Amino acid sequence: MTTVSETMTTQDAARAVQAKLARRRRISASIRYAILAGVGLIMLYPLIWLIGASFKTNSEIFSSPSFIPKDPTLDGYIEGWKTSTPYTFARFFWNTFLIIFPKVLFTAISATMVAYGFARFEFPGKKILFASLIATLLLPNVVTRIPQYLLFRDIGWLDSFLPLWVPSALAGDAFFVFMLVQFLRAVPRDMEEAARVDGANSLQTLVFIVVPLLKPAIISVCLFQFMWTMNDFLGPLIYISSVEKYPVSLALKLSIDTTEAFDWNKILAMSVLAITPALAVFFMAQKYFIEGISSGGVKG
Amino acid sequence: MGLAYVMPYLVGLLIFTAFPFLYSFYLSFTDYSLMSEPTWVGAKNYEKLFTRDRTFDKSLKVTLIYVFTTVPLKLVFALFIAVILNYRLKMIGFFRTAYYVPSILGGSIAIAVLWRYIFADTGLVNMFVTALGFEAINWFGDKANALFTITLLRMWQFGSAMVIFLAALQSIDRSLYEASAIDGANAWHQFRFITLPLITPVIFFNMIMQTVQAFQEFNGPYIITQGGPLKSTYLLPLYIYEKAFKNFDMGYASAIAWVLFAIIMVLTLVAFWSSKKWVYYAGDKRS
Amino acid sequence: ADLRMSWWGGDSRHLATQEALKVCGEKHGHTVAPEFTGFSGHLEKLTTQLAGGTEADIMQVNWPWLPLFSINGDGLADLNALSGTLDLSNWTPEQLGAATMNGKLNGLPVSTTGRVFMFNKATYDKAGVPLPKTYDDLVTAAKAFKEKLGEDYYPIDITTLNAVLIVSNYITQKTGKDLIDPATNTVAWSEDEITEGLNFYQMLVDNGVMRSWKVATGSGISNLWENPAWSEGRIAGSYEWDSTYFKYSDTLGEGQELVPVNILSVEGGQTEGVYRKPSMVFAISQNSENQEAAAQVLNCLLNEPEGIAALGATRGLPASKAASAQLTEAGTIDPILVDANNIVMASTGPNVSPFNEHPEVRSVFTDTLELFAYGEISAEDAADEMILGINEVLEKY
Amino acid sequence: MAGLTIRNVEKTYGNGFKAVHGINLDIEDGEFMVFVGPSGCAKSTTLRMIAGLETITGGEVRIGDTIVNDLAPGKRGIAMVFQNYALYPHMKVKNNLGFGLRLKRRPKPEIAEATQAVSGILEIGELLERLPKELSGGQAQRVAVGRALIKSPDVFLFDEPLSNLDAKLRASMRVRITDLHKRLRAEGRPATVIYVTHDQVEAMTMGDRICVMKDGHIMQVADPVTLYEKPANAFVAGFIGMPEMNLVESILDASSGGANLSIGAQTLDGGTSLGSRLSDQPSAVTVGIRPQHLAQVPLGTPNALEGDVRVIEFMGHEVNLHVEIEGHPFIAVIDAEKYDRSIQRGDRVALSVLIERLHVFDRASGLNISLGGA
Amino acid sequence: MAGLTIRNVEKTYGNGFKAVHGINLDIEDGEFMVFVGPSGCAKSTTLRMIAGLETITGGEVRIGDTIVNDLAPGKRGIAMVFQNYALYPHMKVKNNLGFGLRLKRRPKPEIAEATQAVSGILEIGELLERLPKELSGGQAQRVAVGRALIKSPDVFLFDEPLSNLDAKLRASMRVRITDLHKRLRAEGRPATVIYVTHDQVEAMTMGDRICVMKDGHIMQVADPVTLYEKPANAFVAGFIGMPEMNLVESILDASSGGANLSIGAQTLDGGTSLGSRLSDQPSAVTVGIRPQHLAQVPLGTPNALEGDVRVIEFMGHEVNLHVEIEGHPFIAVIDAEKYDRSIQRGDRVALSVLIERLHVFDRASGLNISLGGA
Ligand SMILES: Nc1ncnc2c1ncn2[C@@H]1O[C@H](COP(=O)(O)OP(=O)(O)OP(=O)(O)O)[C@@H](O)[C@H]1O
Ligand SMILES: Nc1ncnc2c1ncn2[C@@H]1O[C@H](COP(=O)(O)OP(=O)(O)OP(=O)(O)O)[C@@H](O)[C@H]1O
Ligand SMILES: [Mg+2]
Ligand SMILES: [Mg+2]
Repeated sequence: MTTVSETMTTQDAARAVQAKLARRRRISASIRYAILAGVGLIMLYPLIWLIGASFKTNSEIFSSPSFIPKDPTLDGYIEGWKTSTPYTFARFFWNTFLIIFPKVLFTAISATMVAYGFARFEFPGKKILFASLIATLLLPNVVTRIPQYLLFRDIGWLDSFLPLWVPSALAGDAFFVFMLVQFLRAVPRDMEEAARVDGANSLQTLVFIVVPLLKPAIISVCLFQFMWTMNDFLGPLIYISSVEKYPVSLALKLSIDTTEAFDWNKILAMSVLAITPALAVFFMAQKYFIEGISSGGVKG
Repeated sequence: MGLAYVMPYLVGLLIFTAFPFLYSFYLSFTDYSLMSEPTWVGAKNYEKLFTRDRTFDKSLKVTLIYVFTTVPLKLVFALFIAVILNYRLKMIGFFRTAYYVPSILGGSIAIAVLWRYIFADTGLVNMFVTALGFEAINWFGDKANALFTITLLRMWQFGSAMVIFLAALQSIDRSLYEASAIDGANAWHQFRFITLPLITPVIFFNMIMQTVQAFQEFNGPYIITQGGPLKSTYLLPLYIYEKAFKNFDMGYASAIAWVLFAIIMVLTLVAFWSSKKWVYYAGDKRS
Repeated sequence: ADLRMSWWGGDSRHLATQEALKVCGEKHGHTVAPEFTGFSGHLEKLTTQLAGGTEADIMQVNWPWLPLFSINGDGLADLNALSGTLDLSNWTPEQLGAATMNGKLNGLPVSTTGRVFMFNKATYDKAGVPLPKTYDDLVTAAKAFKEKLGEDYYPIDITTLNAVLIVSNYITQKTGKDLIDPATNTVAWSEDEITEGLNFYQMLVDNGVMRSWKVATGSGISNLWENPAWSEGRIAGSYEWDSTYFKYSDTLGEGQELVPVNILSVEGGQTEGVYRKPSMVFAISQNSENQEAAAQVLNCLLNEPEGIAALGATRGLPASKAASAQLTEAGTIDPILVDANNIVMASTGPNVSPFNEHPEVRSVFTDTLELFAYGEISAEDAADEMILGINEVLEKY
Repeated sequence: MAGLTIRNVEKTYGNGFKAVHGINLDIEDGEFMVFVGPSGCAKSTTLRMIAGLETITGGEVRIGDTIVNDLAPGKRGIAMVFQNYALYPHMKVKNNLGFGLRLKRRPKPEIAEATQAVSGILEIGELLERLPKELSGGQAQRVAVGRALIKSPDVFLFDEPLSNLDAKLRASMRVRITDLHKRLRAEGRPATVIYVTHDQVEAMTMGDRICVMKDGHIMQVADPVTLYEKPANAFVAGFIGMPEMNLVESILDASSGGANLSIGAQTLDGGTSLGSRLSDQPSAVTVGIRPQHLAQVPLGTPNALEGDVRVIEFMGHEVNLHVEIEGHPFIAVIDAEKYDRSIQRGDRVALSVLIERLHVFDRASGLNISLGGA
Repeated sequence: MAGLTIRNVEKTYGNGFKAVHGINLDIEDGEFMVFVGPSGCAKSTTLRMIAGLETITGGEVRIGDTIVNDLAPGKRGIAMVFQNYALYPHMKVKNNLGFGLRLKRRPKPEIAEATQAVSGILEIGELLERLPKELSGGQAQRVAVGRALIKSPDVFLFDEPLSNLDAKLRASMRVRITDLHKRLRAEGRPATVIYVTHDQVEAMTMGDRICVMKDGHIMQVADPVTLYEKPANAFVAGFIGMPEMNLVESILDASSGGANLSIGAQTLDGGTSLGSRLSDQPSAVTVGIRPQHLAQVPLGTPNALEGDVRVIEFMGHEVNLHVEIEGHPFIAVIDAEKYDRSIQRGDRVALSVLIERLHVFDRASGLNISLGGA
């Protein structure tokens, strides 16, 4: 009898421990969410403000710190969309796309290739070449701007999209190359070796093995290139002079003349629009960071 | 073989990068007002820079302070958030996007306006500060504080470092967490002894890149404090920019840029050299 | 011919200019491709283009940029050579002189602008003081404000650039000289004079006439018109370009009224010390293959009825007599702007050298003043440093 | 107190695959339990659930008196050797070994000492300064074992810890592990061991008991001798023993009091002892004869099975004779010293059967029906 | 034509460790060569050099007539099974299998067919749609084997391909691989196989020849029977055979024409046949006796060794008797049917030795000196 009740109590105790654990888990989960949401709010604050303000009237924007417009108006969007040029914003989005598409695509391809070359092969001059890659990152580009401009002038690429993406397509963004090199060096070679034995040449190994394994990193590269190109203002400003070729980033600042009064709500409204693709793209891409291809491959 | 893969880079280097790069080096030995041809002046720019330019000294000091506070803070913060956002939680996609938002906003003009609002004398931050019973802080007007607002701005835009960390966290073999769990590792131990060492290649990358970017920080102080007050946020890139595009002294600007280049280069070399001790590359050749 | 014209500005200016180009192009049988941006970055763009020799045929150039682009007068086309096409008689010699570099006319002033005082009448009324006429009135007003309205009420706002200009104005009134002596191209003011000016600034701060430099910077809001203290009338005045009147009046709250007034005077002043200059000029590229055609279009924009009508007042009150007359007649321009401009035009003062706005000169002035304002250096040292610094810059030219 | 109780434990993987179907098992404190079973039968899965690495989707696991279903792996007092080693790639061997102790904040000298001791046992003393990627497969496996040993936990979980070692080393490791286990028991701090292996020798010599699994079910749990001599069902019979037991379909005729088992056209007479145990049993059966219980006899010997030699495998001290009898493949293991070397592939031979050691299984259920009450 | 020639091949790793010391080996076209040796003896390293995955730091490797030292792995006409599987983690099993063919641009239906065929052989048909992380250890290993088989290359390199499989599956896989090899040979497109294993049975049954390695040296290359019956040295003798050969230091006295081998206080008389072969040899020798060549005899039997029973291992059909003789551990394997079950741990027993099968090794060089001219 005693043994029975003893086991009963131990079982009860076990249950109690279980319940306690479960409770603790729930609490820790809610704490995690609370922190996430709290900090998240700080992160989102400007976006919310921006969206709110884009529906405000011009005079309300600075006079009231509240997010919610007193009497919301779509004017900012409607007027902003029309622009002060013969074109609507659609045109500028299209131009941005014409730059972003080849740029992102070829950056991903070339950066991956070059990173693969650096991370997985030995060849004469590799050290120096890699050093040059890093070096190009270190010089403030203010001072290369003019020489670069002269260069593209001589090639005859001014007022075209080419200066904006061709250098990137030739792995000109050392940032990405360096990043992929670091990622690649962290990936064990086993799978590549297997592929080599399977008869893959190095290019096939790259395409079929390395690229899938590097997927999260390559997606980051695309994301960054997308965002940065979207936001890049100085490049288009300098190389593009025809209004019909303006990308969004340039069009956004088209009406801002600090010496004059200008319509903030238009600008904010268009800023909101300009951010939207980036937000959407990021939201769609982030799921690749949920579960990459658990690299260990096999478990027992 | 490897050479074939780095060919695109080599071509790009020769066509697009090498000339501007070297040309700017040449310019640093010239007097070049942009509107007329550069004239060779030898090391004069450098000489002035090192001997008579108090602005440079001051700016360099500010830059160093900025770099060495911003980079560690930002890295730690980005990594911390990345680790949290690596969990499989509900709505994780939303949170990740939310946390990336500041970086998407990037150089958007709204940021400048907003940041000034947040740190204004009656702004959000001071509302907190006074609510906690302290005296309101003069963020932009006090030279001791202004730089910190820029640092915070950059920390707040930790998104790209975070994304890179996230991508790296993905590539860690799960079975190592299992093994360590059995070894009795708690979450902190796993982070310290498994996660951290295994993402050292990417930590290293982020460290280098953040340092480089911090040394080249321009937008933050430019749009928010314009270098002031009392040049307390007058980072070197601002100075270079001003020399180049306001004073039209491209030769001198180039000289400053190359000195900055040399400083970053030295730091980078030190980092690369030290990385042999603390960065683990699973994929480097066995032999 | 196929021409290009570049400018910066806001929406209304963009629309008007495109229209004007169409009109003038058609009139003279040219096509003019517009290239326009906002203000930010425009200098870089223009500079890069000039360095590359790829600038547009017609350019809108900020007046202070002239010495940068064309210190010897040959960075831009000499419009005197095109005087056959351009009707230069629409400008006063003074106006043309301001756009002349090294004897070469590098641009045609589009409008003339200057600083005027503007006060919020409602606040002054509440405090029961009249709008100031002299700097001393400001001190009086400040006392009344603090007593009647509260510690955070100020009769005027003078920080950063405004501080530089007010100090300049004070010294100029006192000495009758511009900062820079055109003859020697050195600082015209003596150390004592500058010291006095600085002490004057400090006196204003001490009397609560305006926010101190530090407090103003700490407000976080760099544009006065965005500041709630401005819209609510707690800061009840400023010293601004006449053409920006609406920027400041637009954001004022209900019942407030902004009034431009004559330049405040200093006791024993020798002149009103007006700060007046061309706001911007239209220039023609030195590299243009069609300078003649460009001049035709330019003339149309500034002097011919079609162009004038199309451009309107989107670049302020036109400097060209023909344009000014046509627009005044048509009533295109708000009378208050005319008032403000009249104040500028009617005031006296020595010629303002473009070097006043040379970026390095400006930085020396501003930075030193800031140091002084923060109490980092004494007025004497500041004055000394200013003279040394500015002269060093000027030496190069 | 670290016995283990497994109650109705189930595992369904994320892709819907049900790997473990409600198993029950009690392992006593200090017992050495061996898991065997075909590849993919869920040995690792079970082990990983015990370790806390895989969520338990049904039932409960208790270690000692605690239900551990939701306890963190580190808190269960276990150590584990992984089938794929899972060494920390960035740590030298010595740090791999010492990691568990380091986490417990043991003093450095103590860790160093324990590392030395363990590396001595496992003969990896020279490898302490290497990184895992500089190890051979077998060396890596030994380090993995060392990582478990060093922790002296209550429960050891070994997942095929010796599969990559050569016979000699394996034999010595086997002895060392059993010795260690016995020593701990003798010292009064017994460690419970669960040991997954596919090696018959390990299973038979190391385990106090063996648990035979198949497709996520437990087929039999018993000590090695019982398992070998009295397999509960045809699966266990076939799985335990090397070469595997000859299992052949047969028709049982126990009507005569004896037990006649027909194999094709030939018939085996099981005698009355077997007959008495097999009365009342269905006639569709499977007969099981261990290869070692077949002996080569002259052709024509009564109650012997005849067939054609298909393959002759020379194994050193013995010979495996693959013989096809009535279309069924049989293997006979014959002592090399007694083996007639003149026999050729294709020859006809006769094989006598050690009737006392013959098993009969119900063909439908697979259960051993020849065990009787004995 | 895909024989293999290995000439003075050396391997020094980046950390300065010399893993392979100038080995020489000829493997004929279509030969099945087994590599065995203790853990860490450089089997994998050698294989990896042949595959082209490890740079050869000295000597040359020829496949057919081509020196392949600098040829890309994919161009060598080889397929390899890796010790750690190295499956492509992002590809389903079927794509892992088909990858090699896909690279060769074989048509889709052909690939599908080949995949089916191979997965049939390896019993992994149900796993084709899974990712590697959803496989058990044994399943993953089979997929790795499948990836090699499907390519029908000239040379197969297998690195412990069956180490994670249970005995039964392993036996059947073993047969399937040998069958495949034979079938290819019969069909006139022989495939050369190099097969690393630590499994004696695999080594003895599969290989045409066996290459025994130790510390980066080749100790002996011979067919299984020769290796077992005439080991060239003590290392091979000890390594081949299960349980391992009893090797004990001894003093040889061949002066009388016979051969007296003293083991501690006891002496074995080798007789004149052995004596004649051992004259002129040094007296410091090692005597080798296989456990199977020891038989339990009554105490007092002449020319038998006496000792105390330390451990008794029941192995099913036989029993391993661990006996300590003159302080040396001996193992005797005794047929379970003949084994006296009354013997207990600690009992004293006598073991007779099969003198004709006894080996004598020079203690200094380790060479077998008892082979004579025979
Ligand atoms: N993550 C998973 N998702 C789906 N099925 C899985 C997963 N892991 C294992 N399985 C399946 O569960 C079954 C049991 O796997 P487990 O690893 O436990 O086998 P095992 O007995 O250890 O086999 P082995 O001896 O081959 O290692 C196998 O059929 C396997 O394919
Ligand atoms: N990358 C490396 N750097 C240094 N030493 C290494 C490296 N890889 C292997 N070794 C060493 O070389 C020797 C041979 O290794 P190898 O992997 O060839 O052994 P193996 O015969 O395959 O052993 P096992 O049967 O355990 O797999 C071992 O001592 C190992 O420690
Ligand atoms: Mg397993
Ligand atoms: Mg190996």
